[in-house]
Amino acid sequence: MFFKFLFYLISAGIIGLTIVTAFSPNIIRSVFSLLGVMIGVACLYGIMGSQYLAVIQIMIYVGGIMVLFIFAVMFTSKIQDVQVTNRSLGKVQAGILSLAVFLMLAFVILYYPFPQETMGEHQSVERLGKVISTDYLPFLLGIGVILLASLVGAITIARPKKGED
Amino acid sequence: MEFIQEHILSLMTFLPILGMVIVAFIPSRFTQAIKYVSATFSGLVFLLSLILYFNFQPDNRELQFVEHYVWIRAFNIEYFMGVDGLNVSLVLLTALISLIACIASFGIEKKVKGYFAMFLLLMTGMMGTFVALDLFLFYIFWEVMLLPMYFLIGIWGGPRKEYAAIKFFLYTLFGSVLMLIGIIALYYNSSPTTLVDGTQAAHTFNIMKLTTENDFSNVAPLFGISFAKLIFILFFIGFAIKIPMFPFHTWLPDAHVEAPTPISVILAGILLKMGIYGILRINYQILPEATLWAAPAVAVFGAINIVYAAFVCMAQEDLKKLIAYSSVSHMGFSLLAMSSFSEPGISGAVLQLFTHGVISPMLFLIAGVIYDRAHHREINKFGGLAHIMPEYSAFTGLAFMASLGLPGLAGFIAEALCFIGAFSAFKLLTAISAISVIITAGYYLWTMQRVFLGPVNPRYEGYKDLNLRERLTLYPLAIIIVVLGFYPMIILDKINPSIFGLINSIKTGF
Amino acid sequence: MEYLLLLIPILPLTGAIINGTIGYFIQKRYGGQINGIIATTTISISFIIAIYLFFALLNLPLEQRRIILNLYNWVFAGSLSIDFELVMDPLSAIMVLVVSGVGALIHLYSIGYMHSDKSQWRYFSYLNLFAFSMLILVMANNLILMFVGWEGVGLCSYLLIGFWYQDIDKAVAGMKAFITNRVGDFGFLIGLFFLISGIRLIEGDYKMVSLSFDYLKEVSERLSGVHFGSFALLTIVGLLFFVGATGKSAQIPLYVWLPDAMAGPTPVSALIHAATMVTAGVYMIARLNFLYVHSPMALTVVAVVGALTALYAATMGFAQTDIKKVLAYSTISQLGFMFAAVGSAAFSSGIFHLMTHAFFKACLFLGAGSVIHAMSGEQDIRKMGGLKNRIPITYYTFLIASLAIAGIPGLSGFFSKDEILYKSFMSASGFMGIWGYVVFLLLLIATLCTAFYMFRLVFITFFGSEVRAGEEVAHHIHESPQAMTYVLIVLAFLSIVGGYVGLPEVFGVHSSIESFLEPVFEDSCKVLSLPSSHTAEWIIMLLSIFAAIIGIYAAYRIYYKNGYEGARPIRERIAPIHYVVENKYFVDEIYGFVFVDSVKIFSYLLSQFDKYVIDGIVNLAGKVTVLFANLDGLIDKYVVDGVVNVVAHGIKFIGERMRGLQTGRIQDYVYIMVSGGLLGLILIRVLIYFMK
Amino acid sequence: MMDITVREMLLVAAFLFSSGIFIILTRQNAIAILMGVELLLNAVNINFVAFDRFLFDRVDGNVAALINIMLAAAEVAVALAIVICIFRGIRTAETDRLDSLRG
Repeated sequence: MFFKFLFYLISAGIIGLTIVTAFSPNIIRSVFSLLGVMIGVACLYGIMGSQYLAVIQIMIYVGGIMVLFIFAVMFTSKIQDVQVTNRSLGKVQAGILSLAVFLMLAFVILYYPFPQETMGEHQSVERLGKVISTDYLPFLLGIGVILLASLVGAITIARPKKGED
Repeated sequence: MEFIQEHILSLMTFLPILGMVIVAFIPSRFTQAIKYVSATFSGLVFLLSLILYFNFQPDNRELQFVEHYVWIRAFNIEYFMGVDGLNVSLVLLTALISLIACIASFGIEKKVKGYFAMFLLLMTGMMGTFVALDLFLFYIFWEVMLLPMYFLIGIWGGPRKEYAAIKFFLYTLFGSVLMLIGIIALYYNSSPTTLVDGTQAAHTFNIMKLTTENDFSNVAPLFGISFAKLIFILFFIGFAIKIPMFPFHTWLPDAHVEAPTPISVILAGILLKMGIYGILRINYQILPEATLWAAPAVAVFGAINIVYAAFVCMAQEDLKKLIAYSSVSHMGFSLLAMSSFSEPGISGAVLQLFTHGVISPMLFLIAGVIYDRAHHREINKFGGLAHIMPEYSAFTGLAFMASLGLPGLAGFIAEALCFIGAFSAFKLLTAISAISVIITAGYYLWTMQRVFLGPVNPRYEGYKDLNLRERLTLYPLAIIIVVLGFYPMIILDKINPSIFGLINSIKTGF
Repeated sequence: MEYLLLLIPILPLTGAIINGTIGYFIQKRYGGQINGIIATTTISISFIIAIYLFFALLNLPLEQRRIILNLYNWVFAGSLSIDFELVMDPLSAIMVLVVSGVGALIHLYSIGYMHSDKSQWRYFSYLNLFAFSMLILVMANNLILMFVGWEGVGLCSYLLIGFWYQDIDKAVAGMKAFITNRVGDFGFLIGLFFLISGIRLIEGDYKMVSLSFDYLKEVSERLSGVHFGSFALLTIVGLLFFVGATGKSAQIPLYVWLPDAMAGPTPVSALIHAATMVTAGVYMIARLNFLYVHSPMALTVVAVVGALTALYAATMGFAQTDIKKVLAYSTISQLGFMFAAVGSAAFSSGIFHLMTHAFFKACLFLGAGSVIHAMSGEQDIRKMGGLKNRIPITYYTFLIASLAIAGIPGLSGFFSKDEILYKSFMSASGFMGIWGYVVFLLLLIATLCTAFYMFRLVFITFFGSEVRAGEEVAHHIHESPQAMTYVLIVLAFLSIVGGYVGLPEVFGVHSSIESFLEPVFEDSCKVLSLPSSHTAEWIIMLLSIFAAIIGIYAAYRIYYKNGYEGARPIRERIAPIHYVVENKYFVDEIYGFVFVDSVKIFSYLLSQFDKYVIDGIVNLAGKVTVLFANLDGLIDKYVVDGVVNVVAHGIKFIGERMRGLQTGRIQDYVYIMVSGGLLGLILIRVLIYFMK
Repeated sequence: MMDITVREMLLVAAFLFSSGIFIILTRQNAIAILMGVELLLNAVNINFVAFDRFLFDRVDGNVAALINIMLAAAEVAVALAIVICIFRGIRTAETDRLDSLRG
């Protein structure tokens, strides 16, 4: 029951923060509420027993990606006119469309005949580790390479250029 | 050293690729570094080719320096390289002309990095084409060569470069497609054999296996034409475009006129040789009976090439176009001679590949020298250059004389052997072709007179004579031309035994 | 000792290389004299070596008089194996002596003649290169190597005729010489191919074949039985080789280049276009005597063409006014004599005349050069006259040489020419039949003409009271420097004594040159032996002396007093003929039209054909593909109109509307993507629903 | 803990997903749009983990989520670099100004 309560609490937080992210005219505020959303999602992982993922979520999203976002915002906006840098347009039709998406998804979720819930044993880090280092090893390595390449690429793109190539 | 000995062909083929990678990593503003790295790699390849050439045992008719591994097992494709008398001289020629062209390329100023990267890739393609003995490998190198050539003409070329590049590309691609069909048809009609590691294979791309273990004269006819003849025609058109043979020759003048000088050098010195080499290697070896069937027609085309192109030369106004057509004419000698199946003929044809491969690059370099200074090549607008640039004129004279077959210079022996060989089989055709002896002298001397002799044209006064780069490219070629004229056995020694074997296999091998 | 053989051609080559590479700097630093001295030294040493070898040869027994140097295997392909092989036998020994001896003299003369030229280094380099090629030509022991020299001298001739290339006419003359020679070479090459395929026929495919002269001599007997169609192989080969010879030695029909070749410096005319290179054809036929004797028909053609040329060229000498052109036609005429000799199977007589001709014609040309030098470059004989006392050494040497060429007894030309007349007359009762008499008559008339035009030249140039050129020129007339006059004296001396090596048999002595050459021609003479008759020889000798005297006397009557103007009455009487002869029978114009222009027009047409038809087809193929695609579109549009049309318009309409969708705004794309996905999902759901 | 159902979890994810779409559709700032993309990715990750946890006794979904997170990191890095690059060029990160591809 505690978990259920906790889940509802977190979900409410996530939903609230998401709404703030979506509607806040201040981009800094948007970024920070997104940060909250990410932490909330990490908590959801924890509730679901994937502690490892929860930690990763915190480390990469909260520690890495969101910081990047904040930096990017700082780079691209003068801090005085932060307010106007996050205009949003066409809220009505966008709202209709995303609502339709949500309803569609909700319809599927609610009416799809899921199989009997088999609450498995604890999702141990050990099990995850074994799978990663055996069956999914190539994927992991591939991801590593992609990550490296994209970081190098990002640096190359963002670096100021002197003269012509 | 042992490693080099054992893998010399792979090294020669793939060293330029390594060079290309290194060039790719040099920042493009260090143009000098790029040039020197490319020259170093060309030089290395040339050195290896010298080692290869002088370690080649002419008495041994077997393939030498063989590298043979299974490459793609699913399709029985092998990585099979080797040299025999047919291609050993061409490998040397390729390395030599590449080095010369590389030095000549030092004058390139536009997009140096891209140019040299393409150039080195082209080298790999050319070298691979000459040493590959697996049809599939051969085809891959053939196509690898095509792409850099397209860019080299299309980016660094003259005013109508796009037209010339596309014409070259489409023409050659058309030929390659026919060739690909031929290759696949041969593959599916080849008999079961074993790969080099001993595993069984239902079909093979191995040229040697196709030669010795297969007889395509019994394969069921296609569309009412004998299978072997049909395949012969497919391959022949593919190669004829490369030679180029009348009436498929019109890409050559355009490509030459628009290409930058070093690329013309490569084009005339090496690429044209691939057509003849391909015919000798594939058509002659794999399809001997169809070859005998087609020989008279090939000879007729050869004679047309010789005489027709010689006459067309006479009317050219553009120096490079003239040299391009003279290449067409001279490749006709090989074509005519090799259809005679006589030993002097085929030896002469292969020797002609080498000598023309030395002379025509020299001619193109010469055209490049004057183009660099005057920025045009209109023969009629020059005059009296001999007074302004004596050294240059001397080299031009030497190259012209070599090209018109003056005895004592490289061209003569090859042409004489071609004619002697051809005459034994086609008397009238050879006699007609020999008219080119007169016409060739006519157009070269007429050009000489219009460009170099006569009163000095004041417009060209003050032109500098050859500079160091031009000397570096022209001197070695001139020396080779003279040495070959008096001692052609350097080449003939290496090719003769294989030619003997080839003719024997055609006359008795089916 | 064999290796001395190699030195003979190599030395001039070294000189050529030195002068060709660093000669420019030598001339700039030390003056052009040094270039000349280098060149002269090299060829002189060759000459000394040649003399040494000549005596070495004399010391050998008659049958072994051959020194052979086999350097290396030059070409080897299939069963064809050609060596780089030099030979010194009596025939080449004479040729080598003439070439290097006269060559050395003319090199020496050139030092004086060219002393003010700016590019002497080039001149001497070419001259040495010529000597090298000529020596290779005469010393080669096989046909292919001989062809190397053959073409090499052609190249040098081209270079030297066009030596003053800034004058476009001279450059064109060089080109004309080379291309005319190439026409001959075309015949020569075809002959060579016929010869090789003939050898293949008798030897089979696998016997090693070299084209050395010994080998050819060996197989010539068997070759005489080979026929292609209705022609004997050796007749075909002989005639085709003769085509080559007419090119090189300026015979009908390929003589046209030689008069133009006088554009070169005068020593070059003397060396190349009189003494040595042009005799290569005669040498070639003499060298291949063993092939020719098996084909009387080919020999007859050679003799008749030679005799015709001798007369024809002599008549053209009547009307020339350029001193060098007169001598050029004289050369052609004398070469005709030589061909008539070898054609009558009198090979040693041909070689004998070749040698004496080399002496007196070189002397004449160099004398002419001295005259031109004295006249400050003037070559027109109408402007000369009275030079006798102004340049006495030149005059006397010129006179001696003229007497020699006219055939005055006691001088070299008399003996050699008389020998030819006699042999051709005798051949009529040998293998030639009636053609022998024709040849003899033509030659006799030519002898008369020779005497006439030579003395016409002498009288116009040297006699008379005053020089007809301007004051300036007349004032400048002076005898040439010593380097030149000494050479003239030596050559004049040789013109006198040169004939005594070949005294006719009727004098009771044995001709030494004939016996020296015997090892070479012996076997051939056995095949075609000529009868001999001492009475006939006496009569012919008298006839030829008579002809010479008539010629000289006629020239004296017409030209002695008034020079060129003396001939005016005759000229006016035969004006049309004179007009034709003066213009060289319009042969140049006819050739120019028939061969040169037609080739140019033909090649222009072919190139247009190439450009528009062949390339046009290619481009057309490309265009047709595009056109076909368009046509396809049109057919679609109009044939399947109606509904399809509506659809097409609908698509066009939609396309235009859809174009607006590409707004460049990310959001619009996302809108479309999301709603599209949504619609798709709903559609699938509905479909599934219905399918259930 | 047993009383949380998979549907509830998925509904939260669905909400995150549609909010992400909403953000992408409405925001003009490129950085904000990227934030929307992050939301989409997170929603998907929740789904993966939830399926693993509630329906199948496996960890493959976890792995997928892990890989997703890493990819997101790479993607954000490159995307933000592009944004900064564009910003340097035309002094804005507003996407409605970036319409040079308009047809």
